[in-house]
Amino acid sequence: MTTLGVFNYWVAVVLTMIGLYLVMASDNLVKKLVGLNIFQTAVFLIYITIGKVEGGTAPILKEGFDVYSNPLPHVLILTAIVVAVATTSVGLALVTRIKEEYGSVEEAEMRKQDEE
Amino acid sequence: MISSHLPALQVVLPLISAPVCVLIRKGLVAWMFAVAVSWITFVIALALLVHVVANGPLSYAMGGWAAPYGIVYRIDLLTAFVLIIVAGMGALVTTSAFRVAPGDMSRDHQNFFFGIFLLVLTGLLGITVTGDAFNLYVFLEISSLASYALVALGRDRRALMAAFQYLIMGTIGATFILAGIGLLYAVTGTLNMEDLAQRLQQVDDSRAVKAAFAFIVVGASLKLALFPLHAWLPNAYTHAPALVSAFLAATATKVGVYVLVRFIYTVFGGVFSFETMSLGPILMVFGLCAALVSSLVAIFQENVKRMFAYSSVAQIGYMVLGLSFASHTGLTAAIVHIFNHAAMKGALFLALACAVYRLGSVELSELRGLGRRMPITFACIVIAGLSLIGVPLTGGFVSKWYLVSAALEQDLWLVAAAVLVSSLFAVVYVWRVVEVAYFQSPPDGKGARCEAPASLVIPTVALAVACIYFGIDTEPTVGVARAAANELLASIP
Amino acid sequence: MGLALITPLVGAFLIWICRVDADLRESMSVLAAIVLILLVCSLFPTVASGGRPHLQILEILPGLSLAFELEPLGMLFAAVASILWLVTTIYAIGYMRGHAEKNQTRFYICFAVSLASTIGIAFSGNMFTLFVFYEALTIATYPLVTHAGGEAAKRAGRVYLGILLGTSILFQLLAILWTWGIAGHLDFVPGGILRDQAPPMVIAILFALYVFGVGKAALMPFHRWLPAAMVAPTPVSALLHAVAVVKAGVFTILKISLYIFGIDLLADLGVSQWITYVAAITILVASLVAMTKDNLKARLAYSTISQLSYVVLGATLANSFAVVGGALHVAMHAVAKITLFFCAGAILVASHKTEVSQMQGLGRAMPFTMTAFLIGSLSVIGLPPFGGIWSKWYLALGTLAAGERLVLAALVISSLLNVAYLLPIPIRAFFAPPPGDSKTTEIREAPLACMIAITVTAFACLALFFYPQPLYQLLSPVVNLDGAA
Amino acid sequence: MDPPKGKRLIVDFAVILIPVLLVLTAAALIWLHNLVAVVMLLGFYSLLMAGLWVILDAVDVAFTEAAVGAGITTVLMLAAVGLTGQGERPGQGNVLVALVVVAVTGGALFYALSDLPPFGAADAPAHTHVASRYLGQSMTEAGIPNVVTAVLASYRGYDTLGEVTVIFAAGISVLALFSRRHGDRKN
Amino acid sequence: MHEFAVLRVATKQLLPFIWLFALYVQTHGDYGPGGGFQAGVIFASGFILYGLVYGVGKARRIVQYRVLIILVALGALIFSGVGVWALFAGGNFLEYAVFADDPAAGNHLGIFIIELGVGITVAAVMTAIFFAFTGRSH
Repeated sequence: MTTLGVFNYWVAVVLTMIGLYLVMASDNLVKKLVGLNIFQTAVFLIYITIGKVEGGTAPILKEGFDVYSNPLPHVLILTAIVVAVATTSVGLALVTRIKEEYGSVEEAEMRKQDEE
Repeated sequence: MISSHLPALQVVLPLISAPVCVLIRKGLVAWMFAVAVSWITFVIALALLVHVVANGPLSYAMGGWAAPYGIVYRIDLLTAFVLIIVAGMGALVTTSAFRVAPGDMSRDHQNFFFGIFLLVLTGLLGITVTGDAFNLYVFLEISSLASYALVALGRDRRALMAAFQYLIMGTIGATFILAGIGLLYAVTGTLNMEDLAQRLQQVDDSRAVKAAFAFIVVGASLKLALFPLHAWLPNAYTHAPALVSAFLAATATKVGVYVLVRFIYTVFGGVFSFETMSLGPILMVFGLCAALVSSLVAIFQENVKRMFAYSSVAQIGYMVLGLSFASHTGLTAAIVHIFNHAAMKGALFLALACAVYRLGSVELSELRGLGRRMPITFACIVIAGLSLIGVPLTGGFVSKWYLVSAALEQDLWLVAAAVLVSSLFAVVYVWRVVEVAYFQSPPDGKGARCEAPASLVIPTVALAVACIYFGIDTEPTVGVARAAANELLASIP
Repeated sequence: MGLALITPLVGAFLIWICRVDADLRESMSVLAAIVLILLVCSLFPTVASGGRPHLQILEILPGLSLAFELEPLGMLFAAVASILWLVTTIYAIGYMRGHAEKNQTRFYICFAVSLASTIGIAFSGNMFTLFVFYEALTIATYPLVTHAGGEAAKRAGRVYLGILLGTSILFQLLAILWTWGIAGHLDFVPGGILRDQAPPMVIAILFALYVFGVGKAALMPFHRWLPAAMVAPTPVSALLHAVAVVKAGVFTILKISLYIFGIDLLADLGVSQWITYVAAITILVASLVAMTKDNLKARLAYSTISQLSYVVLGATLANSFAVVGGALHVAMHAVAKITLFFCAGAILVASHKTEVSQMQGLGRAMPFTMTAFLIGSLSVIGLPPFGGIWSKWYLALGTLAAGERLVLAALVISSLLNVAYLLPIPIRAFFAPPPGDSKTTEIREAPLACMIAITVTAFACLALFFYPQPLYQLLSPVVNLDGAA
Repeated sequence: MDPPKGKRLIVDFAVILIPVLLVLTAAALIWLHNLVAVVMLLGFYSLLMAGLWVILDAVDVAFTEAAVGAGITTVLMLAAVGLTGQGERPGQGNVLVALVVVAVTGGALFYALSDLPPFGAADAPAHTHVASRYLGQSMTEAGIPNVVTAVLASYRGYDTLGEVTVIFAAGISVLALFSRRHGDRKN
Repeated sequence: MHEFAVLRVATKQLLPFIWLFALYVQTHGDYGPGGGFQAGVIFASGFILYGLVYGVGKARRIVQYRVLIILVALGALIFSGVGVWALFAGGNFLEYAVFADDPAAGNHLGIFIIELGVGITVAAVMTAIFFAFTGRSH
């Protein structure tokens, strides 16, 4: 499992980079939000990986188990996921309104329109 | 019984009121309710300040779980000081929202507006008052999410784009902070700020801590719109409804600065921040750039809201510059400026709200003859503008005085000169507005006197008066700021 | 003393109250001026006998308070300003009515507020208070400068505000902060507060910052605002830009030299020497520029720039004679220059002429005005029997005491240049034949109110020649001159 | 209590496979320009992530991620894409700046993560300080065996109140944004 | 969607189970994975499914806009109401321990109620947002 640990962190780093890249390099607003989602989940992955204890199980107390993974990061990330979906839905609502006003969801296109 | 629960009520009151407000169907009732709530919130903030000044820092364990196991509210002088600013601005702005400017925002769903507004207030108060790093993130998101919506309510369709941009940048910033907090948790096992501070001392040469520091500082800088991460701010403030700009300009970025201060001094400690990470020069460079470049950019704006938005970026540069000196004077300057800038920007944007109410737009050309048409509004703009420039006997002078003193203390007199140069830029842009409003004759047929309704004008005047009052009687602001700076610096072992 | 500060403000308020009735409004203005003179004069005996009335209003930050303390220089300045305010008010009534200016209420209010600021400068007991009123004066005079409201006025207003606020914020405020950092307070103390507190290099930089920071002294290269401000109505040019504003500038420099640095310190370190040369150059260059100006007010403005540097010289030469000369020049030049401006205004009102070249033969139509102009010119040049001679005399002594022969030469040359650009005006007015057009014959003297004012100041020029003693005695304790004279 | 061998093999296999798939899925998004496909892929990504979290013992989180990430988010995104159009115009953004920012952020994160306490170490500070009390005492203090719920609702119940407030904020924000019909505002 | 009769029938059969499952997750969060948030999402997905299959217009008629808004606010109020109740019961904000003599029992009660609040708000918000989006196109 140790390889998984290091591996997980690498994955988180790569996902962070991909997510951030999508946010910044995409011109399409929906895709920006997709990137934002990936960026956020990558950070969540870090938390969850931190919370893992070797040989532990899910932190639901049961007879016969005495090693549990850390519940705190799970709690935090539960909250963070909710925050993420809230952000996404507001973002999508904005995108929809933007489409209605501009007729487009491409950033360059809108900038062009506003400059006219 | 109530008095011992004030720290919780400070945040919980607006938090509970937001859903209630949404349930109220009549806009007028919703307004009255929001006004009552925000003023009670302000009174609570005052009571907290009085308490903290008299008895020292205050803690409150949420759910009765003591730190570090539960979430703890902790109020020291700086907290109480920022609470006053946020709650005070909240009270003034809700009051002035009696009739939301026609055309500025849709009139139906006023209850939603007030609900969302109270949520921003809740979030900002929660960020300020909490002593728990993750709880800070949660309330940061409450305030941010609600602010995105408020910005998007602006009349112009560009408000939507501005809000979206704000959402993207704000979320990236918050996620950076989240990542930083995660790293801190990994090496310390705690989320409580004081506990973090203690435990970090044993691991502060760890690379994870250094990276966490970088993430949190960058994240906070995004939130407080530190140059060059400020791109979202001018758009958001320009296109948001004027009242919203007033509230956000006066509070949101200030709370961002507060978060930065909290982390730099309380969590990481001044020694780590300024010696190990040599944060000082970095902040100084960016703060100076912000002050100079944004002031310069502000000069060339034709939309007055955008002009003052850029000026906000510049003023935030001052605060960050104050922090960068890592000295008592510098910190005092930053804290005092948090207050004074809130007063002057609040007054300016509220005055613009008055103008929008009557004129529908705040393009510079629309403000022609404002001096005659809306003399009170215009007087407020002049007073707040003078404070922005830093003319003596205004609040802005006091903060600038401390800022330049802090620079001179360390023989950085080029920095001092740069600060003064940027105030010269402020002279130029403020005077552009004054000139147009004062000398050019009003557009045809619009010469009559037409002040905005009293509910809008009175808060504006109150803030303008505050700009002057706290420039003359500096004891309330400077006294608290100095004591708060003492407290923060004392936490350095 | 507090009353003296408040009087003009109360006056401004009363003017606002009486804004509907022009007569009442203007009599309020006159009344305020008279009360102010009485108040200022009532302080005179105290100060002359060595008293130093003190008044602290509030402390903004530690070592940073609004406080007033009256000493001889301030007394002199306040007296000159308040007396000339009365005269100017009378003059303004005639001028503004004769010229049918609009927004007269605003004009009188700003005028009164400017005066309040000027008195504040004169009375200020520390550098901070002085700075506050210095800025207040700039801002209060801005609406006066841009009174006409046209494009040219706006541009002029921009230059005015830009240079005055710019220099004061950038240099003066920096210097003040620095001084505060070094000395811990900003009080005006005879002998200065900086001795042994900082290395000479710092003192030198500070002094330069102060001198250039006081943009109102119009030391080159920060003189551009003064000609620009000439777009203002003539009473404004007369009182503010020959007396209140510019004299506030040089007064500030005198105060700083005497009470922040102390002339002994300046003399010992020699830090002010190069500024002496800047001042000398300003004197000469401004005089030369004045010769090229055809617009009468512009010519007078450059003349003012030149004359202001006399006072700066007085401060930077850093010896007793020079300081007394400089201080005297504040009064002497004020009276003479205001006479000239009054005449320029009278000419404008009566004949609508602004250019020197148009004024040939005007002496026949307006003999009285032109005679007064001649008197003013002679006083500025420094010829007996007019007051101007005394200040120049002491300044000359000062240059000798400091061993600056080059500067002495500059003074002499400048006086010759004065002759060259001022005297031709009355001479041509009297002796050149009027241009052929018939209009000239219709020109009469300006309104009575104007004439009264002109007469008073012209006589003052004369009186100051015969009775400079009270001024001299008032000033001598400042520099312990009793022995030397 | 070691799990049976067969299950372990599957877990070991999944442990390698899921992260690889995650990266591949995410990377594919960069080059995919049909937004419907992008959204579907994002849903798949969320499912994968949920799987990974099950492996990491975060069952509650995995459950939520599956319901929210793969479920609600996908539905909302599809609805939005339905309203805004499927096509994306590729390659218009500011790629260079993005690459620099991405590289710096990734570098910083890598720099930090490679210095964290060893993965899964039971004596890491993250597990020994606050968390140990939750695991040890929640049964007596909060009376429920699911420690995640205990912490979520009680020890850090205030965070959850914040979370509900966030959802509430999102809800009324969306409704407020949509309160206006198309074309209500002018330029 | 009228052609897909199978889908419609299946959905109708499925819905009770979805909501039942939601209830299970809601109440069972103390013992296994799940809780108010997950339950709320599942509950909302029932409506979403209904809306997708039968058309949003019909779904909206079943759940009125106004009712949704009341529910959105209600959930949040239940949660914070529990906190305030704790204040009146003599504890700190959200201190469930004061609800019963035994702190664990008090906590159990408090957690149950607040999870209910979470569930209500989440379900209502998710449904409302879905309706908002789908109500947009036509």
